[in-house]
Amino acid sequence: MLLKLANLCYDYPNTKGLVDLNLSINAGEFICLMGPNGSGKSTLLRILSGLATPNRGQYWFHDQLITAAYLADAQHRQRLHQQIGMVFQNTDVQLFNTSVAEEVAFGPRQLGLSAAAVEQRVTDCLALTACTTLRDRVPYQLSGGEKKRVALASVLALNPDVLLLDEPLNGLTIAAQQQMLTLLQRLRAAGKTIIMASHNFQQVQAVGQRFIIFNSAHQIAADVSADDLHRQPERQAQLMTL
Amino acid sequence: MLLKLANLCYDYPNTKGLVDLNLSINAGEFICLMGPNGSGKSTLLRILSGLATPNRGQYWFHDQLITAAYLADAQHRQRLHQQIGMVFQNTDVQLFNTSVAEEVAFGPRQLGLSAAAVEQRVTDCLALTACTTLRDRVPYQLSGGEKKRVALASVLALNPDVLLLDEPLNGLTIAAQQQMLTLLQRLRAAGKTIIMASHNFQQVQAVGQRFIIFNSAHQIAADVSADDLHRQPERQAQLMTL
Amino acid sequence: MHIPDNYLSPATCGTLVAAMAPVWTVSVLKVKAQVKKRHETLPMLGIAASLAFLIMMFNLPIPGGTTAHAVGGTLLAVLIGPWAACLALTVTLLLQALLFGDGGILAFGANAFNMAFIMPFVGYACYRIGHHYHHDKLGLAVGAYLGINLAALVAGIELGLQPLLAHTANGTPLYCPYGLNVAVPAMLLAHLLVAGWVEVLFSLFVFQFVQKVAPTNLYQTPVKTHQRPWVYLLAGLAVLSPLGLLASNTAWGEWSPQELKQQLVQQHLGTHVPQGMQHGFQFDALFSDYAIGGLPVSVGYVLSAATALIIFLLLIRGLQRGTDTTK
Amino acid sequence: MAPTQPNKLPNWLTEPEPPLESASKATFFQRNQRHLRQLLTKLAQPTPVIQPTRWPIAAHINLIRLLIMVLLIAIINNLALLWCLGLILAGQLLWLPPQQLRTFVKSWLISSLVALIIVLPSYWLTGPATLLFFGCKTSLILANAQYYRLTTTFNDLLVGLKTLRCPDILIMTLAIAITYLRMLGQYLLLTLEALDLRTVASTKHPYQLIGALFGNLYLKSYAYALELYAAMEARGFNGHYVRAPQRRSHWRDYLSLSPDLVALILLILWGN
Ligand SMILES: Nc1ncnc2c1ncn2[C@@H]1O[C@H](COP(=O)(O)OP(=O)(O)OP(=O)(O)O)[C@@H](O)[C@H]1O
Ligand SMILES: Nc1ncnc2c1ncn2[C@@H]1O[C@H](COP(=O)(O)OP(=O)(O)OP(=O)(O)O)[C@@H](O)[C@H]1O
Ligand SMILES: [Mg+2]
Ligand SMILES: [Mg+2]
Repeated sequence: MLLKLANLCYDYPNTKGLVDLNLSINAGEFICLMGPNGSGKSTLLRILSGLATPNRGQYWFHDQLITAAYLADAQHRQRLHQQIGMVFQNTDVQLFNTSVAEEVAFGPRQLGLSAAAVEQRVTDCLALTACTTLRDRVPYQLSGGEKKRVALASVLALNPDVLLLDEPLNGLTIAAQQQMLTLLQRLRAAGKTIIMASHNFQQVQAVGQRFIIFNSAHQIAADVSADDLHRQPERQAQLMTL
Repeated sequence: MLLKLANLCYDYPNTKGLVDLNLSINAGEFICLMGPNGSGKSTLLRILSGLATPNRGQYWFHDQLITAAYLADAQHRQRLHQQIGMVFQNTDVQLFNTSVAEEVAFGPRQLGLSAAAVEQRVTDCLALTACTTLRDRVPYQLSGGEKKRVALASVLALNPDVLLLDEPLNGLTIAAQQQMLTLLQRLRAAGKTIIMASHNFQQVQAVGQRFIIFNSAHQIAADVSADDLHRQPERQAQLMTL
Repeated sequence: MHIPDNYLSPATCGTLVAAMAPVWTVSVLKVKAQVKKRHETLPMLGIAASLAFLIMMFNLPIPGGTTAHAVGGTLLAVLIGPWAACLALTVTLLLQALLFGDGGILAFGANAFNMAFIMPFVGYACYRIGHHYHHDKLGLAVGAYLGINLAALVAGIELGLQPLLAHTANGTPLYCPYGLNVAVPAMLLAHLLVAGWVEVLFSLFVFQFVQKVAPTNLYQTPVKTHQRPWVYLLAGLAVLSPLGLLASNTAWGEWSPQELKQQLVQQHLGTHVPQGMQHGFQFDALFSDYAIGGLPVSVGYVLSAATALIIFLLLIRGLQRGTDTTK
Repeated sequence: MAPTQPNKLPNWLTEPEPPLESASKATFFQRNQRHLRQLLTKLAQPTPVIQPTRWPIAAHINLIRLLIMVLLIAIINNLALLWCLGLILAGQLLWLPPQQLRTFVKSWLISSLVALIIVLPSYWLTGPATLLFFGCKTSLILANAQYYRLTTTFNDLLVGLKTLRCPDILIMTLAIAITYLRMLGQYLLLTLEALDLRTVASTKHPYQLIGALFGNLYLKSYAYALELYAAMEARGFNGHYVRAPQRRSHWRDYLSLSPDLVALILLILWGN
């Protein structure tokens, strides 16, 4: 088992974020998080990535309990971050270098790869996300959709085991959405675990293997596999509206 | 004629933004801007709203030439801003008050309305965008989709004649997208002009009256009315990918 | 309030850097301890520095149509704690001096002393006192006003001492030409009347916003530990540094203490008759004092030839068409 | 959205808004937008530095050289020596591309003029000698600092400080500050623009608005701090920037220090 949540709750100072979550995820799954606005998808991703720690309940990653105390140790934090890559809903916060190439190279360089290996990764990742032409641009001056793709490239460059994607398709053209989904599918085939929040059931339907559906009370309303979903037309109709 | 662009070009310091645009828009139209990522949709909206002024070419709004010199006058600028409302692609930057109610009241308060009238507008706008429950929340602590809706409410409260919406459906659930489109349609019926950038042809197909399609060279590739579009299946197929 | 280069003698600058050294050391230690507890302190430092930068470049309207800008020293101290604020402001000043030409490079120590030490600490102390009596905002307002004015006063003194500390044999000042009687009022007046109030308003409104929206994001004072020694050490240093300023400068100036005293008295009473008023235009004074003479004639020739050549080349270069680099 | 959306528009929304008579000149938002834009372009295009292929000098040597230069100018009271220093700088300027040279001259002249205006009143206090001499020295220092700025990237500055054994915490802070200056500046600019768009009359309480702007900026940056730091850590950042190693030849570094050293020796020989 890759990760497991038990009775997990998360409260923001004056609102609820997540209520009583139970969930376990295996390595290599392709999971779609769906649910109304403000139901807690982003919050769950923040917790999984270690950005926030639960107020109550437990979060195990690779049988290691992830708590604030555990994460206070820089080394632990770093190990966790290396295994889990995340693309934020607002990708603006993620881009902080002076050029797109630098942005993508940042991670591999920190890992201590040789210059040639870093260069290789940069070229590959930019090609995978169709950003090759943006190479020398300044990240924060890109258009919305371009930023999304660069953010994904910069995360991919680190080759994490788990990819957390918060609405990665937003702002992309339909063609680019298709390309990204194909890429994600290939990554999954290569053994990565992918957890993605989305409002676009039509697009993710084809790739998702498991759908976790939140309700507006910040709980998990349903957790169905793609196979089961085929047999539940009313559930499909519901997902079409989320 | 509401507004007109003639041979308009806009260059960013090191890339092109828009190339040689010719366009005229009448009051009461519902226009969808479509095109690949980075093709210049947001840039066009920035120019229409007066946030940026063209490097070459002209932009007339109500037969008034909008130039940097014209906008340097505070009164002219405020006049323009009263008529044109805009929702940004990244709504984070648009919300800066202490509560959602304050946020929506910010605009009307400047109009010199009575406290009751302001309150009325706040209530109405929040209801229209289904944000009533968020009323006392702090805007920067909302989820992505909630921010989008509050941003629209805050712009509506000023009752502008022209609404510029930069990918307003992003991050909303499908149901909320439908509701927003219905709202926009009603606004159009009430005489507002709506110009909206979107990547979601399936959704906007039903409401858009005119589609302006950009290509990756930052030019207008096509400008078709919804009626014409019905007779052009290959164009429809193209839009499905943008 | 940024003091540019060449207004302070190198000795004064050195003294003030030395005075800042212990402050920086303590700040780094304090902040390191803070980082251990909350690891977001580290990025917060950098962010506070850029926030301070933006605050200092933001034009605030003042009645009469002109603008002024706040420094935000007190505000930052209240938001992220005085020690972190000290480091953050130091970084801001360094950035401004080296990369943006605001404030001098040699004068960095002096600027840090005024704006990264006096301002946040004085401001924060006032805020704490106000906090103690449950008048946070009052404390902050007083702190912001006092902090910026005290910093301005110290800057004025640093500048005003220069004609006394460093001058040529006949009394021509080498650095800042204004004595205490000019520098201090000039600095203080502007800040007492305008900049101080701008700072107060700015700090108050930002504080009010943060307090209303996210009170937990204000700096929480750590539980009292044995921090007294630091306080005494720093207070002592703050008092001593002006003295050190004088002491270290004796090496540079060529006057005796009596002379200094005499000059101080003169400056304050303003009995010193300004030279310029006495003699009118006196361009030959330039060469009589700073002597281009004393050079062999041949060297002079070589120098002027080299100068002419280089100016000529520079002109040609400057008029050339730019091909590469910036568009 | 919740199912309770009203299905009729309120009346006020269906009627056009009467034009508002306002007379205001709230130009300070505009001015700030302009400043921010300038800052951002400056940050976005780290000054195109002269290609260091011909004469690569280590970043820390550059920094030391600047310090020595400024110090020398500050303590020298001999016109001839100052002249020499000026010539050294002018010689360096020759390597600048024309465009940069023009930029240099422009900003140098402006900043010198400002400095001159400040010391101008001293003419009536202490006579012309101070005015001229002080003016020369100040503009020479400004020229040196300006040259450094023009030829040094942020990265070089960081590397230089690191080589000079600055504490890691300072370097980190500096690096993050520069990064964030870009992000927060952009954010502030966009917020100002959004604010501008919703400003239809003169601002009654500008300070309240500014308070909200910066309060927001602070809170946002606090949240960003967490996320960005995690994003950086997620990408292997552990408090040290790893950079592509640079080749350095030391004799060049020290050779490049030599003009300054010669000037220092001259100073000692001749005295003041
Ligand atoms: N920083 C914050 N402070 C306080 N409350 C927050 C914060 N961020 C989110 N919330 C609240 O927590 C709840 C869950 O938010 P979350 O961002 O996880 O929603 P989401 O499912 O990602 O929604 P969306 O589809 O709109 O992105 C919402 O009610 C939201 O208003
Ligand atoms: N601030 C900026 N500085 C420089 N270049 C920019 C800036 N903003 C956008 N650009 C560039 O201008 C072009 C047009 O960008 P724009 O944001 O208008 O695209 P868009 O059509 O809105 O794309 P998207 O669908 O991804 O939002 C792109 O090439 C983009 O990289
Ligand atoms: Mg979300
Ligand atoms: Mg866009």
